[in-house]
Amino acid sequence: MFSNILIYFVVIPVIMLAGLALCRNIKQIRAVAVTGSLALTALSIYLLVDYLGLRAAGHTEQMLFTGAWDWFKPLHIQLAVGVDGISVAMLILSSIILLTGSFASWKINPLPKEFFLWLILLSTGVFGFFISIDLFTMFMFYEVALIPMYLLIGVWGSGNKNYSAMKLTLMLMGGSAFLMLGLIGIYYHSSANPETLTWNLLEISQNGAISKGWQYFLFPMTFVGFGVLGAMFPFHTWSPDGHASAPTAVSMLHAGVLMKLGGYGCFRVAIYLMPEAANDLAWIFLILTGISVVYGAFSACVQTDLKYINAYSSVSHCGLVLFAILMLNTTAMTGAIMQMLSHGLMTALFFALIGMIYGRTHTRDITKMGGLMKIMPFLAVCYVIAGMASLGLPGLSGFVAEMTIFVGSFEHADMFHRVFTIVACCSIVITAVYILRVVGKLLLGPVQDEHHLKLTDAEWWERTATVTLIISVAAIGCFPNFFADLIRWTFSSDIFSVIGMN
Amino acid sequence: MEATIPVLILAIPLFMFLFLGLLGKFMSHKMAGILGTAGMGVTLLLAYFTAYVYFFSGTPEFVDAAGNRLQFVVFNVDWLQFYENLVIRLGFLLDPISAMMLVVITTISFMVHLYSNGYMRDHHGVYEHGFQRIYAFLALFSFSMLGLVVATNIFQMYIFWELVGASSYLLIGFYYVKPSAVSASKKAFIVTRFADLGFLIGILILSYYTGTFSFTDLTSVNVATDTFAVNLGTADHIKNIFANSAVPVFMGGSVLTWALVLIFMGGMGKSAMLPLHIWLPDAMEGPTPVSALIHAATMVVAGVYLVARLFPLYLMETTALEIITVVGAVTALYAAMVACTQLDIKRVLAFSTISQIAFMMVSLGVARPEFHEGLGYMASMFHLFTHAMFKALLFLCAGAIIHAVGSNDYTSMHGLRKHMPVTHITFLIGCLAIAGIIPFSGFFSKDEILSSCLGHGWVPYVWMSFVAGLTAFYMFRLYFLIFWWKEHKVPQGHHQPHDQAWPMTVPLVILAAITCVAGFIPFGKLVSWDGVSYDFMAHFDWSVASVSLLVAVVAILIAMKMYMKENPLPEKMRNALPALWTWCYHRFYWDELYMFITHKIIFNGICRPIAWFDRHIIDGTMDGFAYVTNKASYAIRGLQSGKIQMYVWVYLIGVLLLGLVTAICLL
Amino acid sequence: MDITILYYLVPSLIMFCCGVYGFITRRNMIAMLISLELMLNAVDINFVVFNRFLYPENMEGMFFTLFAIAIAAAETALAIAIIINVFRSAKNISVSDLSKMKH
Amino acid sequence: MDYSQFLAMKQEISLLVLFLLVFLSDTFASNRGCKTIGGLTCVLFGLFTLWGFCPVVIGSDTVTAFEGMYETSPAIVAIKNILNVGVLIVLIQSLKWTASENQVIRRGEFYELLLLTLFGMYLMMSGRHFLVFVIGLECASLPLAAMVAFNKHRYESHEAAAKYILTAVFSSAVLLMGLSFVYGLTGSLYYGHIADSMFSASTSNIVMLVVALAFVISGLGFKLSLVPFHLWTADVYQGAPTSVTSYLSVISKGSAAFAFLVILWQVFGQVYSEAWEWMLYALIILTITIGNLFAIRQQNLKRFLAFSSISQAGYIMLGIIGDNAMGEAALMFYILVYIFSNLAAFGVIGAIENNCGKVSMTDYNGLYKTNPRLAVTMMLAMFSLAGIPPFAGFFSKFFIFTSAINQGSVAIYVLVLIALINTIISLYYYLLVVKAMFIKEEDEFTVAPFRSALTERIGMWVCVAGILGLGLVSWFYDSLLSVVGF
Repeated sequence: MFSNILIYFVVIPVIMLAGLALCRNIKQIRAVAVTGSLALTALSIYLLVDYLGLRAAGHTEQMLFTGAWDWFKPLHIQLAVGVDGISVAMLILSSIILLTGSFASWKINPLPKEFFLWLILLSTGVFGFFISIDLFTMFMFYEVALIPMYLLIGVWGSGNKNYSAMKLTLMLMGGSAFLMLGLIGIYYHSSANPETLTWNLLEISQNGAISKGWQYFLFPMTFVGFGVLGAMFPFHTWSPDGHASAPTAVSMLHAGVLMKLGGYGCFRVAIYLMPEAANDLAWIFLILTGISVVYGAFSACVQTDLKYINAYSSVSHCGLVLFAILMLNTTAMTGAIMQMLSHGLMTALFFALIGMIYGRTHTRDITKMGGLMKIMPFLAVCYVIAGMASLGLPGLSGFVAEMTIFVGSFEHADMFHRVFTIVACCSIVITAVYILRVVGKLLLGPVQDEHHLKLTDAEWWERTATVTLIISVAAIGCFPNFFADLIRWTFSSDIFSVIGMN
Repeated sequence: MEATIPVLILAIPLFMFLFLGLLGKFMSHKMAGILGTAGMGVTLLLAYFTAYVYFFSGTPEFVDAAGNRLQFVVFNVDWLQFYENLVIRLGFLLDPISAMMLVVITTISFMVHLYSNGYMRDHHGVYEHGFQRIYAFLALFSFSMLGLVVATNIFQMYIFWELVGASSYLLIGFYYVKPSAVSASKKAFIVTRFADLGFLIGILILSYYTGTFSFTDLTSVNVATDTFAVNLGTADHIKNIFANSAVPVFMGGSVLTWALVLIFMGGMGKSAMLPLHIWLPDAMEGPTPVSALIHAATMVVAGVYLVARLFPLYLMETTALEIITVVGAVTALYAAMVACTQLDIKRVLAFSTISQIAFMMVSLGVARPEFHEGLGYMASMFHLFTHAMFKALLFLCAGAIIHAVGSNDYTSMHGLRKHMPVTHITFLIGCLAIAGIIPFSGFFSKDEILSSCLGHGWVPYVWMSFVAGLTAFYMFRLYFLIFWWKEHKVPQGHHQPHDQAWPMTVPLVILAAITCVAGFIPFGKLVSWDGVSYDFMAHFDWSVASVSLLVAVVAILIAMKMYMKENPLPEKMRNALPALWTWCYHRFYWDELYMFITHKIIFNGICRPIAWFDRHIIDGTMDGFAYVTNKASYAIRGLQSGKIQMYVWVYLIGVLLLGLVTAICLL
Repeated sequence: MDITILYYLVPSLIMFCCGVYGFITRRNMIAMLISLELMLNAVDINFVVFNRFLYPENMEGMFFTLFAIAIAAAETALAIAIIINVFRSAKNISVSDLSKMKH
Repeated sequence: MDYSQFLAMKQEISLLVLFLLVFLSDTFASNRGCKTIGGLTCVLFGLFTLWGFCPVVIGSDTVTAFEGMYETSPAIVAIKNILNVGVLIVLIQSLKWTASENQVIRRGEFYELLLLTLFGMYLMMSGRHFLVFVIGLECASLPLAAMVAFNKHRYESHEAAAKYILTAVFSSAVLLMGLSFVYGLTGSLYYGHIADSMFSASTSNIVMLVVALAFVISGLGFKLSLVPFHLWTADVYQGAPTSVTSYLSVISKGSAAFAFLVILWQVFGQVYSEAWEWMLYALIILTITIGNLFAIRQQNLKRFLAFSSISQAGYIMLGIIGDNAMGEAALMFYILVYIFSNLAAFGVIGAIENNCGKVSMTDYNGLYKTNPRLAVTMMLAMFSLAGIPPFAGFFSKFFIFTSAINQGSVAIYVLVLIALINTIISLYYYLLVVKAMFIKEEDEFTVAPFRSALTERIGMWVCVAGILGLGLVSWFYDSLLSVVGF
């Protein structure tokens, strides 16, 4: 079991938890957090290299590094792991964001130990989710990742935190209620022979035993279940409040990684296992996601709280992810995953910067701030870069992702898809509007509040966090083909032949 | 030709950007200025060399036996693959116009780099805050612009198109403490961004049907004599696609028309065509050298360049060309009229820029192979070249004047000719050129534009000639008001205005020199839409020339009469047609209109309601569930009354219901 | 006339209902206890009658009745004890006062 | 008659022996010596619990005795063992309380009554004849009334006891009425015979049977506190001493649930789909929803847990739907996990109550600052009850849903969906407790830091271990599934 590299993505966090439990002072806590997340990052990069090596060596299985160990044998529940390009990309994303997140919460108080314990528990869930290909374990890790949010927001949050924390937790749990029903339903239709029912994604997709009628019932269940976490209109309202109240690192991890669980699950479970239903019902969700793309962008234009602006832009960008996934063709779906990567990184960058600015000015209201470019040039420049990434400047990650999505979506020649693609394209203009609005009000112009004049620029750990993120954003933006190829492999496989996907 | 030099042409500015951007604050201002200028100088030399090799080396890869220019892809690397045939490549395409643009861009850019050394300090030689930053941004801009013109495929062009937009945003907002500068930069970015949306959709449509991004494939259309060495396969393919009846027709226009019009929309944005022109006058908030480089010479002609790039495609769908003509003509007149009334020196120049670009657009719009083998195409490229030179010259002069006087408003200037002779002469040369006085470069290019208009019909010819007259008039109004009108009196606490230090004057002189001689370049030999080189003097139409010359002279005389000596004539004029003057002065209220649309309609009419809807309806529903649950739990608390007998009642009712209901169901 | 089973069942049913009625209406806990006894006795009658009339071959019902009586006795004893306890602490045995804990 | 068949009921007999030992030692011990009775009981009961795990006791297959009046099988032994473990924890947790000065005069009564009720529950689960069942039922519920009234000096205790005994007798009267009809219709009280005679029964008889069945269900629903037979629960839980409450909430519920399962399937299995499937659906939905709705508003933690236990009972019922080993195993597993989670919660409540007599949720504000360990234990209990992974509650919930959906009809999907949506409400109120302890700032009412007694801590440690281990270690569920099966 421990010969499988993937297991260590869960083992390391668990070890970190143990280590944190023993920590006595803040120094040790930081040490554990940073070493652990560094180890995870290294591991994920090693995994990437290894994965590419195997693919180059001509391994053409759907998943690599697969392993399955019986857990609840009578129910055919296994601890089954395996990765393809998408999971690898997601693992890298998560580890990077965890690393930067622990840097960003360098001076967290009160109760730093508990904070990191919950944070690591959360990331345990995240990593576990991305490596597992058994529906049960997947779901278990999914919920492990959700619950810590409640305390992380409730205890360390700001503003209207009780309300937000409760709302976020309950809404996400509502999603997972549908999800659980959907998953159990899938289990009972996973195989024609009741003796060989299975939770294993790959086997289910191979059996293809889910009848169309049941797909029509189970697809919406699972898609909505995951879609709630993907901030799909109209189930997105947890996200603005939640993000606004959450502490920096949590916003980073949540918007950067946790919301990706939604998109990933929508693809990996809902569409991967029930392609016919996806093909027939996609239009409903296309309408919803298409709405949320422009809707989020428009409502971001009028917000005055930095975090609300960013939360709504996340709604818009994640809407684009689901939108592209539902296009059901290789290019668009590749774009969707790249958008996940890109949005994860840049929104984490955004939240990190917002947290740092908030930590100095103690306000997030853009009308109360101004001219920060003069006061804290480093943070301001980073913010501009993040903004440029988010409005899709070439050379940064946003552009490649969005372009891939648009080109892919445009492959559908019928009026419906065309119209919604063009609607989605409009979001790039609106994005520019609200990003520049923030940049103009917040960073440029004269200094609003002379108390801000004596504020300091970023400390070294903050610089580390932001620079790491910027570099990864630029890396995707400058060498997109590398990532595109990594991801595209999955879609170009034959699983989608059922719906005649190219 | 091997790829090293082209790569360097792109790499050096990029490197300078990163270098100055990251390490700029660790080096002295002077150092940064010198490094930046030097870097640009090297690029200049390399670009000149490349252009020289392309035009004059005569190697078979550039010129075929018949002496026709060929397109040559120096290198082309995959950047992002969508699927098999749809790939974004980053490459370097050499053909007449890109070579020409290399020269233009590097020249102006170098001049501006040099000029900024002087401009970006005050009279005591103290460097402005962020001096290194402007060099970094200039380098970034040069990189993006060069990348744009050498693009091998339309998506690469789009990429660098966005990059120039961003760098222009950064440069306009250079004085980021000034709110006006901030809003101007925002406006510029968003307006162009909106235009780029059209560009993007156009690209999507085009690439979907043609299945390619590459220019060499797209423009390989054998209309008359196909001489570009590209595969005819795609050419026919493209023609077939759009001939094909299966291709849907949307709102009357064929798909190709829509694609081309949308792409042109992108050009309208960058080239400030009506109605997307509003950002350019405000963009003058940036430092004057920047205006000279970006908003006069290079970036704003990107739209023209784009249309020229896809010209063969446009020839396939002349409806789009008609649209271009109309838009260009209207814009030209509009901008010229507005320019006649503005008081801010840079605004006048800005509007004249708009008007001149409109000239180029028109001449592209009217260009047809049937008439003088597409003279208009060559003319517009020629005008692009000459205009870049003299408009940059004018802007740099303006910069010198502003630097000397410390104000943009020329009511505070007047009679500077004694104080700043060099500036005076060079400015005059610029004015003569733009007015189209022989033998300055503007004369030739504008004349060809007019004759190609004539080739298209009388209406455009007359219209554009009138605009040309207006141009001469407002330029000389500007000239006389600055340098004559009345004696200059120095405001208190100001020093005497004087010519600037050599870094600022040298570029003026050089550009003035170019302006004087550029007209005699045999442009037709170098640039033509299909690479067939011809002698345009063969098409030179003396009647057209003399008429335009006459118009220009008359216009200048009127300007002289009105503005040379201080006199009440202008007042009289203004009072004669107050309405017209007011409308022109307020730029026909375009900005107000946009304010209304963006603010009242979009912001208050869409964004706010949506935000409200989100908070109160959607969020309200979610909270509503919680509220209802709570209410329910209060509503039923009476059930737990604490009275045993009540409990037993409920118990009994439960039992009986359970039993009887099922019993009834059974029966 | 011969005595059919109904002659026993109807009274037992009436008894049961009386018990229920009393239990629900009486305020005095002792009275409620008595009504409970009525209900239990009605059950006993049922068992005996069914056994006697329908299944005379074995004595199941009879035995059940015996046990039921015993249980009823035990319940009553315990209930009385508790009621006395309540009386000690509350100084009355009206069931209406027995609702301190609610909602 | 053949006396060897007494050997079938090893656990009952050994339990009686244990009871006698405790009783005698209580009777003859000196006033000083009687202080050790609690400890003695715990030790003896620990041994007894271990004895339950011996292969001899478990046996291999179903054994009946007394013409089928009594039956034991590995499954039944397993559920008994589960209950034993729970009882053991309850005993350990109640040591401190019974040793407190106003309880010490009672000497060992608490333990004796408790053991008796346990004996009754054994009979409830093992009885295959309604006489045995009824005796077990009464034997399980009557001593409980005495235990509820145990707190001599608290009025609530007496009120609770009175409510309990009166309603209990009423419900048993109704139950007996139902049984009398069953007897009248089928002529027998053996489970087996009744089931057989249902084949031959005419429709009208079936209808009568259904009405009778409603009476029987109500009797069991009372023990299990299903809505609408649940109204006594909250008051009794609140009034009774905490140890008794915890005993009521887990052990007697668990046994009743299992007995319910046995009776429904072995006696009325024939008329499942036509008669009581829908009854059960209605009961489940009502129970879960009403329980949740009431729990939202509760401030007194014992009352709060009463309502939460009501809705938990609803989830347990889901295990009965769908006649399969999976369901039975899921039900037993649920009971096991539920015992550990609930006892952890009651352990904390009891510890705090014994220390300063505070049971209101507002007293728990900022508990984490003052007593972190108790707070964490409580939080784990709440998460487990709410069904949050990786704690045991998640697994038990998941398995019970899976087993229910195995039944396969669309109706069951709807039912499970309703249950799942209810989990959101339940999560809400469980989080309220967590919020009080972790998020709210402490105020003057907050429990001051204190060190809980060793016994209490042992109890909590065991529970925490269970919460963490039962789910992740699949051995428990697998072994349960291996022994079940009718």
